[in-house]
Amino acid sequence: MAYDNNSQKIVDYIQNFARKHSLFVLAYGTGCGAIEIPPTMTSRYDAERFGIRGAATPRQADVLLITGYLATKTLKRVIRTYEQMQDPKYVIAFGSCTINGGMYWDSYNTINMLDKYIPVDVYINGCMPRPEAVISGFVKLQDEIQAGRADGWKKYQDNLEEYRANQKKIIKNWTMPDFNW
Amino acid sequence: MREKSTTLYIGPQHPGITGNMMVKLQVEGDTVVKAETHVGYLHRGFEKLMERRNWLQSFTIVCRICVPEPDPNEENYARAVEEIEGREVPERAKYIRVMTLELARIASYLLWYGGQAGSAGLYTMPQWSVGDRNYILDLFEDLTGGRIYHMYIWPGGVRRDLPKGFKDKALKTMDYLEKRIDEYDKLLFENSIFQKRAKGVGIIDKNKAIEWGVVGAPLRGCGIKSDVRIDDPYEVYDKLDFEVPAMEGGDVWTRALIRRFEIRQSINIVRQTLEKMPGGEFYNKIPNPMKWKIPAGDAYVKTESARGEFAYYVVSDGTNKPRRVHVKGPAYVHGVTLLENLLVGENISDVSFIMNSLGTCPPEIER
Amino acid sequence: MEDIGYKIFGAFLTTVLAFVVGMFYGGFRRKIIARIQNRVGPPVYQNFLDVMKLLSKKTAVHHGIMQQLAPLWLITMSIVTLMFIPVLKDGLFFTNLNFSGDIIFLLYMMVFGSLGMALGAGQTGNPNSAIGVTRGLIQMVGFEIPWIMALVALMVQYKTTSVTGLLDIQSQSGTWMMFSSPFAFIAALLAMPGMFRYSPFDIVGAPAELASGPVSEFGGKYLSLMMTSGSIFAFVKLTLIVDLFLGGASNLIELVIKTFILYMYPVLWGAISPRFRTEQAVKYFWGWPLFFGVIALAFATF
Amino acid sequence: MTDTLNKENKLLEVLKEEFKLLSGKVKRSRRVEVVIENEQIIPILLFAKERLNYIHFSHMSCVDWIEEGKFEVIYILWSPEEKINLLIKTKVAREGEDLPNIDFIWRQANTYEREIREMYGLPFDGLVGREEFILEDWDEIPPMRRDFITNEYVSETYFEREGREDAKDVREQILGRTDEKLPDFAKKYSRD
Repeated sequence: MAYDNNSQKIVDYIQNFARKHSLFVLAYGTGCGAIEIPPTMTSRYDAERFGIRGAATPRQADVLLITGYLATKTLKRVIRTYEQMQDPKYVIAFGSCTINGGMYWDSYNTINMLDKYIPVDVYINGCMPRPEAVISGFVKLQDEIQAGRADGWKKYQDNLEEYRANQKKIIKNWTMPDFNW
Repeated sequence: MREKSTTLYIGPQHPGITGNMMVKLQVEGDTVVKAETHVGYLHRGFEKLMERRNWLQSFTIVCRICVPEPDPNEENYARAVEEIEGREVPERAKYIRVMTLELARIASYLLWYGGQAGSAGLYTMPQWSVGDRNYILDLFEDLTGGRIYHMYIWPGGVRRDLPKGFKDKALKTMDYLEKRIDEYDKLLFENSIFQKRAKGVGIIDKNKAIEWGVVGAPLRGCGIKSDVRIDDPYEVYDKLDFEVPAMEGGDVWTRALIRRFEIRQSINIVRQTLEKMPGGEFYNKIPNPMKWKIPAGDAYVKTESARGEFAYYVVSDGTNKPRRVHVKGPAYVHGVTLLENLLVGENISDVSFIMNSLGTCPPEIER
Repeated sequence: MEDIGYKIFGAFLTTVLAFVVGMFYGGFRRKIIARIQNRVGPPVYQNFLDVMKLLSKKTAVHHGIMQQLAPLWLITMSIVTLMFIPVLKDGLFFTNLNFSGDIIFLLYMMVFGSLGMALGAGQTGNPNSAIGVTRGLIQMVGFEIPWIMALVALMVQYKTTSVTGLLDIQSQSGTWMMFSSPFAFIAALLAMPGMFRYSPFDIVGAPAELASGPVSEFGGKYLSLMMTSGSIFAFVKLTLIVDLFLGGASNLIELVIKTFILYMYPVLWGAISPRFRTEQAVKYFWGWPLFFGVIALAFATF
Repeated sequence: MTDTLNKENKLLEVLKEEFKLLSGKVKRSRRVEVVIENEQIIPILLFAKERLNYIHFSHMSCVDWIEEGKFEVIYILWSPEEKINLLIKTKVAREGEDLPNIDFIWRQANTYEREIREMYGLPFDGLVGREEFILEDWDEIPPMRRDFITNEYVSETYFEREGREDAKDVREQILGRTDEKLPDFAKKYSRD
């Protein structure tokens, strides 16, 4: 069986092409950004043109869209959800508050930097980002996937200890099952 | 033989939930026997943050409390501050405020159309109504510069005047929407399956409704005429001509009918404000916000938002920062005690349906 | 020997045809619904990309043997059912393995796939799946009764239990079954949306109620198999109804036209209706569809 | 103006006759405020509900007056007939005292009380309900108390992205301006 670089490249290309054009977004409105998701999905902006559609459960989803700030209580659920998703999975963080805390930088209950807790592939800034910005974020993610650079899920596997340490710093009562592939 | 009951979690990650909250259900067969609301997934500690920010900085925060309809928050906060300080608001600003509030109400109802129909599985309706909601957001963008968060109604008036040509554009949008709402009626209200789903589901007891703390459209759907716009008129609502509906029934269907009626009333009010709006100043200038001190005192103000009464309790201790800003959204009661009561005895299919008809919006509960 | 070669090649061709046509129908469905909803919608080939992507996903969920077998079971049953349906009236490749008792056999096979799915979904331990399965079985009881009545009426009326036999009768008499036994056709037509599980009968995987019901725990390759099997099965159902009531098809173009028109009926109904509750759905099926089923049966017997 | 406040004054009179009010005033039309000892909370709430028909419990809030060492708790009732909001205020010591539970009068008070118990650490006598309402695994002092400094907690707990500290400079800059008026944003950026 020839398993040289070229055939692998072709397989990768086809895989990435399919992955790029079919992004199932998990229906999880984690923050106030969830209000711009319906306009993005519906008639005026119609994200389904790009193959973006909603998925009801984490098992079926490819993209975890973190819509806005994460309260620590939600962070626990988000981590759990992220770990339930099947590889390859991508994270799009939405809004200024995921980047540096935004408006809520001094709030005792919201995290400030999302990429310390789960790997983030694309950030969309703004409060709120407009639907155009969201779509442009998705297009950026598609480009990254095609180029093979959207590998947050690999990063998570490789640096699991580091992420876990950060997560456990906030989530005091850690009762979740361990992450196993 | 007693059926074994199962625990079913709806949320926080669930397509049927409104926002980010969780309802823990005890289910026997298809029937809910016990419901428990779990909130706190969206807690940002706004009220704590406002203790650290001065009066004007707090104003940029309040609108983020409720996403579908931020304007009642801004208006409430601004009015509370004005009431404590005794600041006058120009007449034109009041009209602009009312117009903004009503536009926000329309936008919120359009979102509700989508949510209510979507939770019943009619996916064409959200596509239409949320798509048309963009036209209202366009108006907001012209007016304030922001689609979702406007930060427009501030203490002393509004932030900027109407842009050129706004009136024509707004009137045109209203005409368009009125036409579209007739089409929504054909799709949603004349649909026999929707009627079958909605009638007799999630009934609120009329005699208990006020005591339970029900407000807004759900209360009017019990046949009790109650609206902050008439009961405790604010801004210029007493000079405008509009009707507040009340229908007997108390189920999802009546609440839907109430909203269907009210969205037309709101369109009407927007037209009236645009017609009657006087000229003149649109804001009463505030001093340097870093040094702007409000005399000690407190105020309790409320606004009728699309989901019900939105109340603010603001306390000042005479410094340049608020002592306490307590926000009570309608969902604080609707989403916790009322929902827990209503869901008992209902079918699992109707959980999300009832939540949408009550307009449960978790950010109001935990802020 | 040559005959068997043709048969095997034909079976392969039929499967590919069913897959491609079913997938494209799914794509057209999404496109048409998108147009109704005032938007552009995904490209027609979107479903192929979805399946490809799902195949390329890693799968790391293990709930047990039955859960892993369920999608395979489902797709096997779809293809087996397909094998017993004459896709074309008298083509070389597409008549497949039908024999004299095959309507009864088909009735059994069409339920069998969902049964495997039910076992698999039950093993995932997700309460949503369990509730979804229960609902699915209840709904099946609902639509199967008028549907079986319609078919039994046909069998009684024409004294044959084979699809090819019914096809022959239709081509000999020159009229389609939908005209010669209208009540059976109406009953079958009213029961048909239940089989497709589009709105208003999407109570099994209702997103706002049960996340996605039985398939909640199935992702990646499992889901892709399910999607594939779903599109093959859609083709199966459409072809069967075309064969039984619309006089079958003598070439592929005729087949595609007939099945597509038939397919539009549940799709368009779905685009404008909300979802029934479980008991309302059963009530619906045991109302007019059952009534017409009974009339058809009476009409056939006397 | 006095004519329009008739209802409000009458309500105040009635309350003054029945109860020993610490103070009471009509704030504006439709707002009446009374201050009362915390032993009399249940009697006055029951009186207002049963006798005066203030059947709608609109709000319950708490303010931390750390300088006095007291919490002020406000109960706000609404009468659908009179259309008056009655604000009943009481003070309770920050430590060692508790307030009576009133969720047998209004079920929804339970939610407010649970929140106040969680956010202020103010216990209610006889309150039944899950301990955790909004927060999860919180082991600091209750966050809404004024001696809880949120930004210190944040800088200990969460990460801060570089560049965030700029905001502070701008603030001091504005504060340093004397006699300077606020830039006239409203006119500067209006489009006509």
